[in-house]
Parts: sequence; C-alpha cells; structure tokens
Amino acid sequence: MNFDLDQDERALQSAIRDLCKGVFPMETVRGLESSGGISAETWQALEDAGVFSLRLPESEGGAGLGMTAAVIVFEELGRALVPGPLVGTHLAKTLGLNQARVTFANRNDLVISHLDSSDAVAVVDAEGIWLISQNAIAGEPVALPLDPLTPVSRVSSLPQGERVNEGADVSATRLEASALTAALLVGIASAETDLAVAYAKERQQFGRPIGSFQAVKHICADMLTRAEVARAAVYAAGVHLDGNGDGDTARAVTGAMLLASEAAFANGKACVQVHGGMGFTWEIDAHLYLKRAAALIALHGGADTYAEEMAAAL
Amino acid sequence: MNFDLDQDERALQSAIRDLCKGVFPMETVRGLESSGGISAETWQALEDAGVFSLRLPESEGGAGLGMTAAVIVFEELGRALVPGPLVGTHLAKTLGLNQARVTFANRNDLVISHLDSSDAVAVVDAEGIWLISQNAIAGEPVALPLDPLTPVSRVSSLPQGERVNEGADVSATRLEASALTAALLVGIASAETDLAVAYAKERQQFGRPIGSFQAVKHICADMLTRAEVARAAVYAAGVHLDGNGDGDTARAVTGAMLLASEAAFANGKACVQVHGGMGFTWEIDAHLYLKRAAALIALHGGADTYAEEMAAAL
Amino acid sequence: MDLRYSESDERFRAEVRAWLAEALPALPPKPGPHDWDARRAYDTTWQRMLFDAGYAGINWPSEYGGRGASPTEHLIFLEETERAGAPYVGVNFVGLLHAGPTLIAEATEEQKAAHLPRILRGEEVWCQGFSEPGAGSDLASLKTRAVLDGDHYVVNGQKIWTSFAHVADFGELLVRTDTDAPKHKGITWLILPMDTPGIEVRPLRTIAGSSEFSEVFFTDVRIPVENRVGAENDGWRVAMVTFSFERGTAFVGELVRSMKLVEELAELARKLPRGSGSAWDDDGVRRELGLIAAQLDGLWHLTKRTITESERTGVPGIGGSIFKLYYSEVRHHLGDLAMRILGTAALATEDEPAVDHVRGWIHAMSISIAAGTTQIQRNILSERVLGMPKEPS
Amino acid sequence: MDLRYSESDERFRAEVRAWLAEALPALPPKPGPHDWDARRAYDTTWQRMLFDAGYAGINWPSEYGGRGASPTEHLIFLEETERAGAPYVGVNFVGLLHAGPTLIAEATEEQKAAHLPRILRGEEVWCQGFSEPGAGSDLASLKTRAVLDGDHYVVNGQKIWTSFAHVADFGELLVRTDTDAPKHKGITWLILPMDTPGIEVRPLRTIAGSSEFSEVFFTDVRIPVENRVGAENDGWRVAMVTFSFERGTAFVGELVRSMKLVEELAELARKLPRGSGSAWDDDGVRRELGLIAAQLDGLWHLTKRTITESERTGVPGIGGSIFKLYYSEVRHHLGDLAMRILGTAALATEDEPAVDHVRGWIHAMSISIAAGTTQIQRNILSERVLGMPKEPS
Repeated sequence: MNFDLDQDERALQSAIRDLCKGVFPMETVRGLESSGGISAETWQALEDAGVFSLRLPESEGGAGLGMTAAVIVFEELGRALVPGPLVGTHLAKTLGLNQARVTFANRNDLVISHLDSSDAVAVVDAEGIWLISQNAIAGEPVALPLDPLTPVSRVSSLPQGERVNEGADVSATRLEASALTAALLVGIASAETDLAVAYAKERQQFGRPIGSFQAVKHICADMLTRAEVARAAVYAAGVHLDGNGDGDTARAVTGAMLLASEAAFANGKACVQVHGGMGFTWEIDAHLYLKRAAALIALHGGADTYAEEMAAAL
Repeated sequence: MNFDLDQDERALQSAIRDLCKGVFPMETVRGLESSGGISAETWQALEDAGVFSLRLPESEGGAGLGMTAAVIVFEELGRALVPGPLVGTHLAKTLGLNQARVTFANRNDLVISHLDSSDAVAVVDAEGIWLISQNAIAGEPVALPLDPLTPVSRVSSLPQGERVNEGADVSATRLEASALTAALLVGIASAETDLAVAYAKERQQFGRPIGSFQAVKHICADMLTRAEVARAAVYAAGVHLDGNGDGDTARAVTGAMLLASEAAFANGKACVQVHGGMGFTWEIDAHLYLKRAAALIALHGGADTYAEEMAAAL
Repeated sequence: MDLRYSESDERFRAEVRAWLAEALPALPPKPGPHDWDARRAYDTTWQRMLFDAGYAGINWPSEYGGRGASPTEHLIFLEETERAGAPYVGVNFVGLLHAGPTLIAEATEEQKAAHLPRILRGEEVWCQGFSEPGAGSDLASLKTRAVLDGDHYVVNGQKIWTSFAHVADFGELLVRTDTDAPKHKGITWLILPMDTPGIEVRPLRTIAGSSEFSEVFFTDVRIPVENRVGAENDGWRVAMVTFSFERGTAFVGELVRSMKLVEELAELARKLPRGSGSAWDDDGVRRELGLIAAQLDGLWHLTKRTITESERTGVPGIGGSIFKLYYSEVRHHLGDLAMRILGTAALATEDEPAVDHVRGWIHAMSISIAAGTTQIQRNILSERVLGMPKEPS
Repeated sequence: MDLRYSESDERFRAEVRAWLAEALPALPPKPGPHDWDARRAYDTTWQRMLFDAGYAGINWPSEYGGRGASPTEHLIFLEETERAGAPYVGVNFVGLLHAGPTLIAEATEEQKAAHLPRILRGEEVWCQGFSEPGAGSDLASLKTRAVLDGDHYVVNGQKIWTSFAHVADFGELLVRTDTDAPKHKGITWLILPMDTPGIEVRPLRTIAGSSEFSEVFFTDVRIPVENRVGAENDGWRVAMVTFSFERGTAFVGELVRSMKLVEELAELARKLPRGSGSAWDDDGVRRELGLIAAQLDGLWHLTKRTITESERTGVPGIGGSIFKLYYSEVRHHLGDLAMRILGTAALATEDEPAVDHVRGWIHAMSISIAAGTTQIQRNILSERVLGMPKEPS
C-alpha cells in the first residue's frame, strides 16, 4: 500500500504543471474567451504534451500510462482552468478514435458543450459508446454561457451516431469520464483555496491582513479541508480504475465525483466571499473557477445524481 | 398594523417571566427529573397563573385572551425549560375538558410523553379530537428518555377514545398545538443564545474572553439571528390564529413551527459547542435545552413534515 | 399585536394599486440592459410619473417635497409596486435613498433647494463615491485626498462601486481632508458635479457580466467649498446619518422579489425533468423549497416587527443586520438549489428558464458582500446587540 | 500509487483475523457500563490476551516490548479488530496511546522498566491529568501547582476530563512548577501514583449520562522528584512529543465504526416508516446518507495518504487536523440525520433501534470539542498549513 505519488507520478505532475504555467497563464486562458475556449496553438500544446494520448501504448504514440496518471494530469488542467473538450478528447483517443476534438454529452441532455469546436460528439449510454459527427448535429449556440470559457449549444435532437465500443468496456468508460471530471474539479477546488489564501494574506483592512481574522481564516481552513479530502478520493478513484484499489471501483469513482463537485462548488463560492467586493468583479479569477465548476458539474449530471448513486451502494 | 407587543402583552410577558423565575429556577427544574418532570406544587403554580385557562372566557374562570397571548406565555415556559404536558393541558382546558393534565399524542405514534402523570391522552386526527383516559392505556415507561425531564412511554396500541370535538374546530386545534409548541421552541432557542453569550463573555482562554474571538462571537450572532426570525414567525402565527393576520393562517403556523424547530435544534448544538468541554457536562444547562428541543420536535412530527407542508403551499 | 392594516392603510393600498394599474401600461418599453442613456431616460420618466402622482420621495418629509408616508405606508407602497412589476428606483437609487436623505438632514437651505426638488422630479441623477479599492469593509480608511486651494477642494484619488456613474449629474463624495486625524475624523462629504474636469469614469465589469458599476478616477478635480455638506472633517458622521433614516424598509423590494422567485422555482421544478419524474417529485428538493419559503415568510414578519418598532421608537432597531445576515444565507441556498434544479439548463444563462434563477444565484453572492459582508454583520450583531467584547486590534 | 496491500500485509491481516476468530469467543461477557471494576478487569484481560498473542503495543518499538508494526500493519490491525467487534483499548487508553509512548520517548531507563512492560501486559492502568476547568483549548494556561519540598513535589489544584481515574494506577500529570515563566515554559510532567494521599476523584457526569470521566482534586499530594519525566519546566515539550508518534491511525477505529453506523442507519431507514413509505423512500434522506458515505470513504482514503506520507517522512503530516475537522462535521450531520430518521423512536435512547444512533448523535458533540475544538483545528490549519497570519492578542 503506497498512496503517495511515486517518483514518476511526481515528475508527471510537475511537468504538466510547468506546461500549464507556460502555455496557460491566466491572461492566455482569459484571452480564449473570444475563440470559444480553444486556440490551435494551445490545443496543439496539450496534444504534444500527451494529455490525450497518455494512456495509449507507446507503440501507438502514447505513454502507456493509466488512469492514475490521467487524474494527476487532469487535476493540473483543472487547477490552471484549461478550457476545452478535454475529457471527451482524452477518452476518444484512448478508445482509438481519430477525431482531433471530441466532446462528451448525455443522450438525454440537449445542451452540449464545445459543439462548434469539436469534430464529433461522444455519447455513452447503457447500449454502448456512440460517436456523432459534428456536421450531423444542428446546434444553436447559447449567447452567454454560464462559464464564459465553456461555450454551449442547444440541439433539438441528437442522431443515434455510430457505435464505436468494439472491445471497449462501456461502463469503465463512463467511470473514466467521471474520474477525469472529478480530477478537473479537485484541481479547481485547490486553485480556489490558493487564490483565497493569497488574497487574504495580502488584503489589508482595519490595519491588518484580512487573513488574520478568524472569520476569514476559518473559511480558508474549510476550503483546504474540502479540497484535500476530495483529492484523496480522486486519486483513489484513479488507482481503482487501474485495478490497484482496495474496494469497489464504481463506488470509489462515484464518491470522488461527489466530493470533488461539492468541494469545487463550495470553494468557488467561498473564494468569491473571501475576496469581498473584488470577488464580485470580472477581473478577479474567483468567478471563473466557480463558473467552470458549476458548468462541469451540470454537464456531468449534477452532484445529486452522484449522492443518489452512493446511496444505492448502501 | 402593529407587530409589537402592546402594553397588556408586555405585562403578561413580564408576569409569566417573573413567575418562571420564582417557581422554575433551574435548580427546581432539574429537581423535577426524579418525579417525571412534574410536582403538584409547580403544576398548581402554572394553573394558578392561568397558563392553561387563559383563553377561557372570564365567566368560566379564564382571562378571555387569545392565541397571541398564549404564544407569549408559552415562549416564556420554553425559555425557563418548564416541563410537563403543557400544550395538551392548555388545549384541553380551552376545549372545556375537565382533566387536570392532558398529554397530546399522534394517532400513528406509539411513543407518548408524560403518560404516567397525565389523566388523559388527547389525539387530534382528521376525524376529530379524541380523549383517551390514561387508565385505558397500557404504557411501558422508557428507562432513559432523550430529555430527562420528558418521560415517555411506549404503548402497544391506542384505544379510539371519546370524541370531544363538539363545537370545536379540529383543524384550528391542530394549528394551535403547533403554534404553542413553536412558542416553547422559540423560548428555548432564545435561552440557548443567552446561555452561550453569557458563557462566552465570562470564559477566559488565551488571556481573553472566548467571546472576543470571531469564531465564537459569530456562532452567537447566528444563534441570535435564528431565534429572532423564528420569534417573529411564532408571534405572527399567534396573531393569525386570532384572526388578525395578513396572510394564510395554516402557512403562518407551519412556517413558525419549522423555523422554531430549526432554531431550537441548531442553537442547542451551537450552545454546547460554545461551552466547549463544559458543554459536554451534565452540570451545564446547554444539553437540557437541546434535548428538550429534540424531544418536542420529534413528538410533534419532526421538522421535515413541516418543510413538506410548506412546500405543499407553493 | 395585530398584522392587519388599518382602514387608512388599506385605502392607501387601494389608491396605489389603482394608480399602478393605470400608470404602468403608459410606460415606454423597458430599454436593454446596456443602453445607459435609454435606461436613464426610462428611470427618470418613471420618477416623474411618481412625482406627478404624489408618490415621489414616499418617505421623505413633506416639507422637502416628499409624501411623508409612515413606515407602514412605505411598506405597502414597496410591496405593491414590486408585486405589480413596476420599475424600481434604478438610476435614481442614490439620489432618492441616500444622497437626498443626507441633504435633508445635513445640507444648507441653498443646497437643499438646489437639489431636492430636482431629485424628486427625476431631473437629477446621483451616484455615490464612498468605497475605494483599499477601503471596503473598512470604509473609513478611505484615501481619496482633498486639499483646500482657495475656495476649492482639489481632489485626487479613486473610487469604486460607483453605480450609474456615467449617467449621473452629481455624486456624494467622501474625501480625506485630514491625514493626521484618526481615520473617522478626517473625512469630508462633498457634492460632486460629475461634469467637473479631471473625472474619469471606467465601467467595472462584474461577475454578472454587467457594468452598472464604475470605477471613478480623480485627477486635480476642483470642487467649490460651498459644495461641502456639514463641517470639514465631519463627513463620516454626515454619511452615517442617513442610516438612521432606515425604518426597516430597505429590503422590502428584494424580499418580495425573492418570494416571487421561490414560487417561480417551484413552478419550474414541476416542469424540469429529474430522474424518472420532475424535480418537484423529489422529496428533498421540495423540502428545501418549503424551508426557503418559510424563511422568507419569517423575514416578512421580521420586517413588520422592525417597522413597527421604528414607528414606535423613531430609530432603527436590530432588525436590519439580522435581516441582512439571514437573508444572505437564504438567498445563497435559494440560488444553489436553483442551479441544482436547472442542471444543464443553467448553462444558457440569458434564456428561459434559467435567466432569473442564474441571475439570482449570482446576485446572492453580492448580497453577502455589499453593504457590510456577512462577516461584518456577525461582528455588528455580536458586539452591538449581544454586547460581546471586541477583538484586540 | 497503489492501494493494494503487499503480500506480507495480507499475511498479517490473515493472521490477525484468524487470531480474532479464535480469541473473541473466549472473552467473558462484556460488563455493564457502570461496573467499573468489572470493566477494568475486562479491558485488562483483553490487553493480556493481546500481549500473549504478540499484538500488545502494536506500534510500539520492539525494544520496549511492542510489535514494532508499520503504520500500514497498524491500520490493518485497527481495521480488523474493529470490524470483528473486538474490544477497543478501553481503560488501557492512556497507558497505551499516550503515557506509554511519552515514557518511551522521554523517560529514564528505570522509569521505562517500571511501567512499560506492565502497561503492555494489562497490569497497569493509566489516566491523564492534563486539562483543568480553566485550561481547555488553552491547555498551557494550566494552574495546578507543584512546589518542590525536599525530594518531593507538593501538588495542589484540580484536573478535569480524567478518564478512568477511579480505576487507574498511575496518571500522567502536568503541573506548573514556575509561575513566573511564560506559560509553556513553567510546566513539568510527573508520574502520579493514584494511591498517593490527598487525591480525590469525583465522577463527572456527561451529557451522555455516563461517568467515564472524572474531576481529580489535589490537596498537598506529595510526588517523588524521581517521578519526573524530562527536566523541570520542560513538561510541555514532553507532553507534546507523543503527538509526533501519530502516524495517521488515531481515528481508524472511529472511522470504521462510523462506516458501520451509516450502513446500519441505511438499514434502519428501510424499516422506519416515513409518510406513506419508509424513510429510505425519501430522496433527500437517501442522498444525505449517500453523501455521508462518500465523505467517510474520502476520509478512509485520506487516512491512507496520511499513513503513507508518515511512513515516508517519519513525521505526521497535515492529515490529522484535516481529518478531525472534516470528520466532526460529517459525524454531526450523521447524528442529526439519524435523529430525523428516528423521529419519536429517538426518545427511547437506550432501546433498539435508537441506542447506537442517539449515542452517536451525542458522541458527535464531543468529537467537535475534545482534543482541539473545531475552532482550534481551523486555527491550526489556517496558520500552520496555509501560513495565514496569527491574530493580534
């Protein structure tokens, strides 16, 4: 039993963190608002870094890594607020599909993110994994999406698409999508903690940093706590999906998604509050993290569905 | 519109508060644990003060007052943690029944409080108000009841009893029971606030009163807030039941019961926490208030049922 | 205690209602949220209609052109206008609710005569220059500097959270005139004509995406000494005096809107799918809506208590901070619940059915911050109401 | 990362499990909660069985008679004993988990030889005399005074929250030996023989109705100087050193019990009526149980992270305070939910189905207070982990 990042995992974490710092500083991320969250250059950088191919065997141009590595990578993408159809593209690549960008959608939900910038939409349902070419979908972009960096479109209906799950484990793919989303959310929860703490240390009111007031520091302690417990759950989900777990894999993933959702959402709101009036300005990053969290949670079924699934395991 | 206690109401409030101080100091209340929460003397004092008869016409020995006065009185009884089958006895007297002590019960609940010290059990259901003689009920007292001052018995079944609602408004009686219980609870919520604040001002740690730490004072501010909003709702419930309301009476009463339940329960837990280790001792009164609150809430159907009833009004 | 309205109050309600039924259809269509000139025109037109009907400055003393309504009438007026969907104060916000009352209490007769009638008639729009980037919760630490130069104050510095600054004619401005005095004792209150040279207004984008607020920058802005209200260095007291006007009605419009929002969310829950049924079929969702409804009802009752108390005592009671603290929590819960009920429908923020609920979710985040954060309210209640000791500083 | 256990860990688990299957049926029936002599006998018998089987002092170094198990083995041991329903440390609590480790780290060889083997064999029961009525969160402000008189310290004062005091042979005692020094610098750690004259033990009734805790009063209690552990006035450091032994396993038993409690509450919810069905039919109740289960799972994963980290670094990480803070909140929620599910069944606190759940509700209130309140944990995390500034004092 070793539930600490090993040397390779640490190296991966720090490499992807450095990549994000270099390619996705916040000015760049904010600049992507005008292009629907994606630019050719930044996407290429993610591809080159192996974000999407990392679980392919080396013989197919991948790194032969597993879901544990993937959640470590996606946590960093979340922390840096990297936008785009990350989860869908990663899973499509892992399934051996050739599309450059694939966005994930629920069969019963007619609100789809990143439709215009994706080549295809992937749907996982009880019958299988389906790929629908973007051209085949008539989507109407929403004027002001909740997360300014996650464009969404309404579609009136979703064609059945092509079944692409030859040899794939459909239920594992669903769990992988949840674990990767949970990893993005836990990165967000952590980034929100860091933002709030940094501001609280710096901001002076009443002749003291506001971070010296218990009212503020205790909010930050709760943020840290939520993020750390969720992170443990998310890493455990990755480890379980690699077959190295100590319990039920579906339960580990569902629990991780629930805790990561709660942490990212609650921390986002706390982060706005700690920033006071500044937290209500567009200029401060707090709202961008919160809105991304809210968008990811909604697009992945909502935290309530995960709580319900957890209960079903009792 | 005048939503402030008038002179008579203030006089009533201060008279009953003085009575409680005189007859029910905490040593006396605690002493009633050995006798099931009731002594002949203290009960007589309540009767003499008109707690049960206050809504009877003066011609029948009452004070000709209404529910507004009754909630003011019951708030004080709650604040002083006065035990006993107060609500049932008050309602029985108001309905013109002769029993000295009557305890209220739900038809579908086989846990009954104060059975041994009551002359009869009153049940209000959809068909009417029923009175069941205590002799007719085989109850088994519970060894350690949740609230040490609220003895409870299990019964295997409840006889139908005698229908006593000639001329009475059954649904009004139900609402009156809720409003009086809510008044007890709001008195408890307020007493818990006072206890916590007094302790926090006095208790020194780290060279300061603990009440000077935001972590503690903010708990107290939340306690005050819950109690004050609940009090406004409880007074409004009383006023509505007297026909002097500005909205739907059932909704006003249900909302009051819900807010008073939440306030008394949450404040009870907060009161224990503010007292730290001392709050976990039997000697400090915090737990007695919390346990009374929990018992009253459970015996009156639970806060969730009131939330559900509120939703039904939406 | 009696929650029924008096006959005269009921007559007043009937009058207001009758007038609204007639007046509202006469209003031009509401302008878009970013067309500021049109919004000024719309809001001031409405103000003029109120003036002509005798409702302008509903709670202002009649000697200054107000209606001198009682707090209960004020409550009725706010309730009826909100229920009827009438425009709220809009760009007239600062003039009617803060600067005007301050002038009434503290200004010279000349200053009053110059401004009060024009505010009431919708001819003069005001904004507020109090907050600064470095002075939020600790407002008295403001640094915008005014130095006397002959018969003018020369102002340099920066304000923030100035609403409607780019359509305002005047601003109420707090400046530091003594840098050596304790922070509350070196502040002066000035009437700022917004067309004075040296003022730069930059729209401030909020997390709601809107720019009702601005930052205002001052470079050698010359303000005549005769624009000072109250004594030099007495501006903190002057600014605070308005709060003693508060009679428990500050949040009535908000509260009535919130009650509507809950009803609408309950309606929406009945329509939006959840699992195999609708969101309304979910016991937990239903109970949460029920709790929120009870809490808003409780705040409605609390408002009546506060109003009654202030009618009796003439001063605002403790209701304000209690209201603000409790209301913030309720609105956060309501917003979060709405987001859960909406699911992906929340992603289309400006479309039905999300629009009001997503705006409400974001609005909640400002409620717990603006005009005294939740943390500051808890300080106020614990120290001023419960008498708990201050922290060492 | 790998959550699977090594072959040797699995072998260890199998051994423990096999031994438990054999040992537990041999235990005498559990005594009543108030029969203290019998409880001492029961707990020390169990300790002797552990000793004979080589499990006593599972994480103590082998040179002092412990098993020297790794943190992972310790985790496995705690998990298996709890799952099997084996007795926990009971009256051996302080000796095994606090006083013993302190002696190992700080005592003389004579002191170690006199006590450690007897603690491990269940021959010696210890209690703790740290907290005082005036020294709770601010433990270092303790006032119980020890004055040197020849070769004895003469102790006067009072301790509180001393568990199992009336059945203990020894106590670990913190006393003030220098009243002029800063509060952390005037404290001394003494071995207190509980049969010394001048000690009065009064049972302390808690809100759970039980009296596992006592108050202990000291009147001219003479303790030999040779009973001092560490230097005079260095007792604060001595007392704190034990915490550096903590390898993330402190709450494993608690956590495993809580996980069971949630399963049992879910079972119970399926049986207890609510509305027209069972409590389990309520979407909100079910989701709350699901959330709590996920949170406890999260704490299980966090525990493994903390254990791994401490195995690597040799020092306890930040997991402890995070665990304590989060766990307190979860247990409060679990307790409150249980009370709602039980309804009036909760009123019969000692009967089925209430008993474990009402006890759990009350227990939750001690979790957020004992060993550092929730408020103190938030201070620790914000200041020591997040590096936020201390308050002015």
